[in-house]
Amino acid sequence: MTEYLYLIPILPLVGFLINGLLIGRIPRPVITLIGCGSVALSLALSLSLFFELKALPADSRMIEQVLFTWIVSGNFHVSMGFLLDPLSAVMILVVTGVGFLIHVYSVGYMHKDPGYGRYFTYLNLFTFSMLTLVLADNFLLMFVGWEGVGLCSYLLIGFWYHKKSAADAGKKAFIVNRIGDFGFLIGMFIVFWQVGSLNFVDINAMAPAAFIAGGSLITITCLLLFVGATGKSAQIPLFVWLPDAMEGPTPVSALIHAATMVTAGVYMIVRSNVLYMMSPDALFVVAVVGALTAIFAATIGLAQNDIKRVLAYSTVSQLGYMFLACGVAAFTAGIFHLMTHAFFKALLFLASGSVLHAMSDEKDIRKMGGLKKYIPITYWTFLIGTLAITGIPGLSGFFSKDEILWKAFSSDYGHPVFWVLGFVTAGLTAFYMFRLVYLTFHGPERMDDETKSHLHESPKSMTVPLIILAALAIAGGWVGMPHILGATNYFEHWLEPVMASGRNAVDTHALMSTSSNAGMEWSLMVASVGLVLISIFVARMFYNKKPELATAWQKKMSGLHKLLLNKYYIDEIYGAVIVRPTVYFSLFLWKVVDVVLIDGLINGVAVVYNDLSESLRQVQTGRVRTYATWFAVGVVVLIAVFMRG
Amino acid sequence: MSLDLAIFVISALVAVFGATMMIFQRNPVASVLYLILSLVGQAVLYVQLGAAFVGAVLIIVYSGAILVLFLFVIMMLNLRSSADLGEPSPPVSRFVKYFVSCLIFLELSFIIRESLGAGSTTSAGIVTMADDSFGSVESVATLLFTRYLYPFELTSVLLLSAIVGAVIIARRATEDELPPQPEKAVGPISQKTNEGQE
Amino acid sequence: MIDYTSASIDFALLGPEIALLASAFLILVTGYVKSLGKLSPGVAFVGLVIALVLSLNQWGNQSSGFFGMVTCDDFGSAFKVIFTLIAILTLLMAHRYLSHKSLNRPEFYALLNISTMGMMVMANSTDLVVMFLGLEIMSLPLYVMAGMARRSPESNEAGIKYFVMGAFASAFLLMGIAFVYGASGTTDLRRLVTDYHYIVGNFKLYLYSGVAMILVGFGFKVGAVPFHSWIPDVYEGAPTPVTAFFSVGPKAAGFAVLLRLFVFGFAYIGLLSDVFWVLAALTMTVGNIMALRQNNIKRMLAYSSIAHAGYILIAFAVGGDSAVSAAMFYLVAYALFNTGAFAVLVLLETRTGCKSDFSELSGFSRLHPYLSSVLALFMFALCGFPPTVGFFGKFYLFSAAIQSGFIWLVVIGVMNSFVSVYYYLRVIKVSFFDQPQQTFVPVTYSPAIIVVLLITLAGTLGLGLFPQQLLDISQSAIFAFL
Amino acid sequence: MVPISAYLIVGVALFAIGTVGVLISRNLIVLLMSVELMLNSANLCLIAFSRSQNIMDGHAFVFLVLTIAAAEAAVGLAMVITLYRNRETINIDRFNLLKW
Repeated sequence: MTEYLYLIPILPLVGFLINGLLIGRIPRPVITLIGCGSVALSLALSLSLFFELKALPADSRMIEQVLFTWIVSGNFHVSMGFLLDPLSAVMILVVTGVGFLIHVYSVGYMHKDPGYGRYFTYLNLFTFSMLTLVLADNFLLMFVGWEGVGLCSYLLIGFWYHKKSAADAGKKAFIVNRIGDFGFLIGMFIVFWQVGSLNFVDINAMAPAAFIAGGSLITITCLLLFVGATGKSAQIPLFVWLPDAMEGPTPVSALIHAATMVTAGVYMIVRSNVLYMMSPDALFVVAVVGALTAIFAATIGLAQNDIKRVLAYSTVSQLGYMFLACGVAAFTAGIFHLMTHAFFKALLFLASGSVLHAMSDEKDIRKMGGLKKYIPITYWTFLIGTLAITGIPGLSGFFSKDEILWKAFSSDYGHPVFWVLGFVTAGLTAFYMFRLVYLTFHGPERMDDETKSHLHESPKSMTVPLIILAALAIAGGWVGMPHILGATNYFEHWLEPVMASGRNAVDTHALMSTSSNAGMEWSLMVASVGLVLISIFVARMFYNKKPELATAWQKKMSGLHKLLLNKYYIDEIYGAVIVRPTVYFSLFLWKVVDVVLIDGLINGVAVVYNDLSESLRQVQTGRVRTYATWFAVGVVVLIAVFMRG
Repeated sequence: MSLDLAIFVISALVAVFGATMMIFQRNPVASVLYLILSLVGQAVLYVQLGAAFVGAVLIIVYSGAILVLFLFVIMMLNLRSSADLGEPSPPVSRFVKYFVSCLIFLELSFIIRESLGAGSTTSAGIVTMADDSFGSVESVATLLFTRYLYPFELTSVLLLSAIVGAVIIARRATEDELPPQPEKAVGPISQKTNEGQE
Repeated sequence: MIDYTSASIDFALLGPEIALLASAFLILVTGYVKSLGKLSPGVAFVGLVIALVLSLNQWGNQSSGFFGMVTCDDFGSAFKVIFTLIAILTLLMAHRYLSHKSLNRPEFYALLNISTMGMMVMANSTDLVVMFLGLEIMSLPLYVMAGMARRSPESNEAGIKYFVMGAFASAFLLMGIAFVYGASGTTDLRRLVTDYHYIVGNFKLYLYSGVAMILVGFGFKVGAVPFHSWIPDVYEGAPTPVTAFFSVGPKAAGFAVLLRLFVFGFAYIGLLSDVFWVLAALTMTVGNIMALRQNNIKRMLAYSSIAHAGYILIAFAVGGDSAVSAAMFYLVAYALFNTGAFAVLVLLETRTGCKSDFSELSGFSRLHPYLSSVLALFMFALCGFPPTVGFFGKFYLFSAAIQSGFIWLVVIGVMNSFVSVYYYLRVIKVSFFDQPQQTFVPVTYSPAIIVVLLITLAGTLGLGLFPQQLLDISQSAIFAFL
Repeated sequence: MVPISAYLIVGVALFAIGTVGVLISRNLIVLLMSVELMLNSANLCLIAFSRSQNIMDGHAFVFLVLTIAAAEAAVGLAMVITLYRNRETINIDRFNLLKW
């Protein structure tokens, strides 16, 4: 079977070509068949290859398939080849698996859209690019996929181009990603310059000799690559495009802007873990940026009222976790969280899509409420997703998040401060997610009657993927249970061959020696679960119970229920002291830091360029004599330079 | 002051004077005449430098043919002095233009001064009397038809394209393109392309 | 070793030039006969094809003739092939456009061939005199072609601007050649290289200032800042197929000469690397920044051509074999996708009243999904997106520069290529995403332009996926040099 | 005995005057003549250099340059004629439709 590896990305490409070339000429069922079928075949192939890989002995689990030599010139050699190893195997399963479910979901979600064919064309192109990205055996091919997914993201954000906000959001995503790509490209050039190859296997083998571990060049290289990752994976300061990207269709948000594409940065860093292991400084920067992004985005998420924006900030925050994991050299934990996050975040987005479907595209959660009884399947799946993301023990999110927190605390590269940041983020996450649940599904029904009369559960093509994803969100984490629970961490063993080379590169001894402190691990785990539960409780107080308390208080003004009143005062005080400031702080971060500072900075760059362009244009007066004068000035300068030389 | 020097000074002054007057005339006819004057001065310098033949060609071809062409065009278009020359550029921009040109002159003359006396063969850069064949018709012709044969042939191509180009640009409009009607232009390819040669 | 000063009058060396000249003559003679006038494009095409075949035939032939005035080598032959291909593509797209605008005169085709011949003369010479003559033979027809639409004030203006600036630049070039001649007593590049100890020892300043002015003269042709200002105006005003020709043909010829002069010839002048460093950085930055705020696609592409010239100039700063072959690769790549983009513009402009403003593209994709996708692809190639050949061109160029340690130049280059994405993408945005202001008049295809589109499309994508062949060729063209 | 450099200085001076002419003259015909003057000054330098090197190649080159100048003049004047027909002016500053 392994000789068919190349078919995994090629199949969606074929789907893209057929749908793209015959756009507008084939009926919808055929589009659906081609669009979903190609991804389904990829998924089947990925699964069989995965099992084949699993059957191999652990240290020979690497299949490299070189299709043809792309460029050879002198010592410069790049092949068009795919690399299947434990890491890319996980990635292709996530991409094709979640991708397939979202394709199916889209059939129901987009069924009324006039751009149905175009949508599936883009989606298949995206799947192709993403698979190329993760299967590439060298940086150059990876960059091809990297640019491809960026392009598809741009096309799909602006899918409803008649909306100005959608077109603007697409543009913003594009510009921000350019900044990231800039870093990636330069970093790639430096790697090539020093190592003489772009092939991952070669780099892993030769980088320790080519770079001085801990030297400034390797740090610069890693940081440049990290700039690329921050752009694609929406980290500080390049995260501003992701919340705006929610202008695209919801399945797109689920697939591209939550489950797969935005994790490409994490994947890239894990892929080049050898390089990062050689630069502790770069790792530290990655960890700091990751931790800060996690808490920063979670804080902003507290005060958002658009259901998709809450989920978007939550995505940014969760990606921060993954980078935190990478930064403390717990690459396995990062990939593990990447996988579980793909399940539950895709689930959450698709469920929110189902909500929007029911709510006639109303996104404001203040105008929802009480949806539980109208769309029960959506509610239950959404709840499962929420429980998973908050890290309720037993669900997938718990295992991955817990591992990251523990590594942040205990790893050689970790620090208790990282743990505290992650810990607080976990609490904030639980709070805003349950706020979302309560405001959307519980409490009074705040929508208008028109919308209310249209409330309905989504069709089967949408609910079935939801149910499957819910199952994955529950069980997906069981492959990576921590040692202290007495289980075997299959996931860690699976990825071990990929990480071994990185550790060998720096010759560290005791990265895995963390299990020695089981008591500490237990207590940290209990603490974080406790915080999550408290946060959920607080959210319940404020977004579910409080309104009832308030009405009760209004009815019984007479003073008989002073106790109740007093309790209410306690709530009030609690709110005034803790919740209100937090919300205001959140609004401050969002309105000032995000929108004004970072956004403004990026827009400012654009404005500066535009103004520069405008003023430079004035030089071009249209008069030949002016041109001749510039010309003569150039001559004078040039002769002067040559005279000196 | 030797005779050589006197001739040099006078003809150099004539050349520079003619050139300067040429660019400041408002009447193009006067400009042409001043340029001819300058060329005559230059031709004398050519002869002094031993390029008698090329100097003669300069007068005959350049003044005799090319500048007459200029005159011819000026007359044909009936350009009076300063018909529509608008307002002069602002002083600052004029200053910049003079300044830049001066810089070019200063740079190049500095280079010439610095290189004075360098080299070996005809050292000190002094014009010495060369053998008689230097600059004669015969030796120029020998060069042109041996080493410079290929470039010489190439000039014929250049002249050909100049003729074709001048004709295609300056010819009067043919009947099919006279009225600038865009609608008409959409028609089939068939065109009377060959009419209307003046 | 070649016998540098071979006196042999070997016309086989001039095969392609003679073929082009003969076809031009034939056009000029038959063009005035009414019934034969229509054949002119065909005659020109046949001439070009013969020239292409003969140029290909010259591959591997390394010899010199005409008293050392003609040097046949693989470097020159490779460029000759590039020129003929560009001319063929131009010819194919010109016919339709010229007919539409009532400009379809036989002389155009004759001038096109003569101009191409001038480029060949430039590429195949190691003598400054011949290079200068080749430049003039190339340029005079170009001036005329730019101003050919005599009814259009813009075209007139483009012609005169190009002419004035071109003649001005020629004067500097000539002065430069005079100074180099004064330093060395020769105009033969090979002798300039072999005698350089003597020349630099005695007449260093003459040589250097001469080289500076020669750089000005050819820098003008390739549009290096600050000698670029004619480009936008001329490109915008000239008839579109002519602009397509301008943006690649003379540029390639200018680069051929510049490569010969400054990478092979005067490479011993250590200063050159720094000068080209600044020129490259300046050229790409100015070109890109000024392109940002254009409203006319032709004008935008004009500034973009300045920017691309800047990328190629990186190779001059870097020097060395890999940089030069990267520059040649880039030139071919650029010729392909730039010509393709202009072919789409030609199609658009053969609708009445279209001037290639950005706003005219709105609604394009809805009426012509394929054609607009093709245009989008060319824009991606111009941005340097993988997997188009534009990406490889840049990648190859930048990696050659990095390997020689020119990191900052590459940083500037990469930054610039990301800025450029903004304005290229605008074409895509307008044609795909914008609401049409008025109804989009449909485009009518012509077979010749479809051929052009197919060739450029195949090249842009095919060479992007399989660049090896072209890379090998561009490398052997360098290794075979003298 | 006049040193060669004196001739060269004259040549360079004429070149600079030609440059001034291109930069400041608004009359297109004078502008063209200024370009011609520049070419001619380069010719003077070529002749002078020929003398100093005692090699006659420069003479042949000047010969070719004269042809080039003639060709350029022909095309340039043809353009002047067309421009004058269409715009009825030869003021170079009026031709600024294309800008920015």
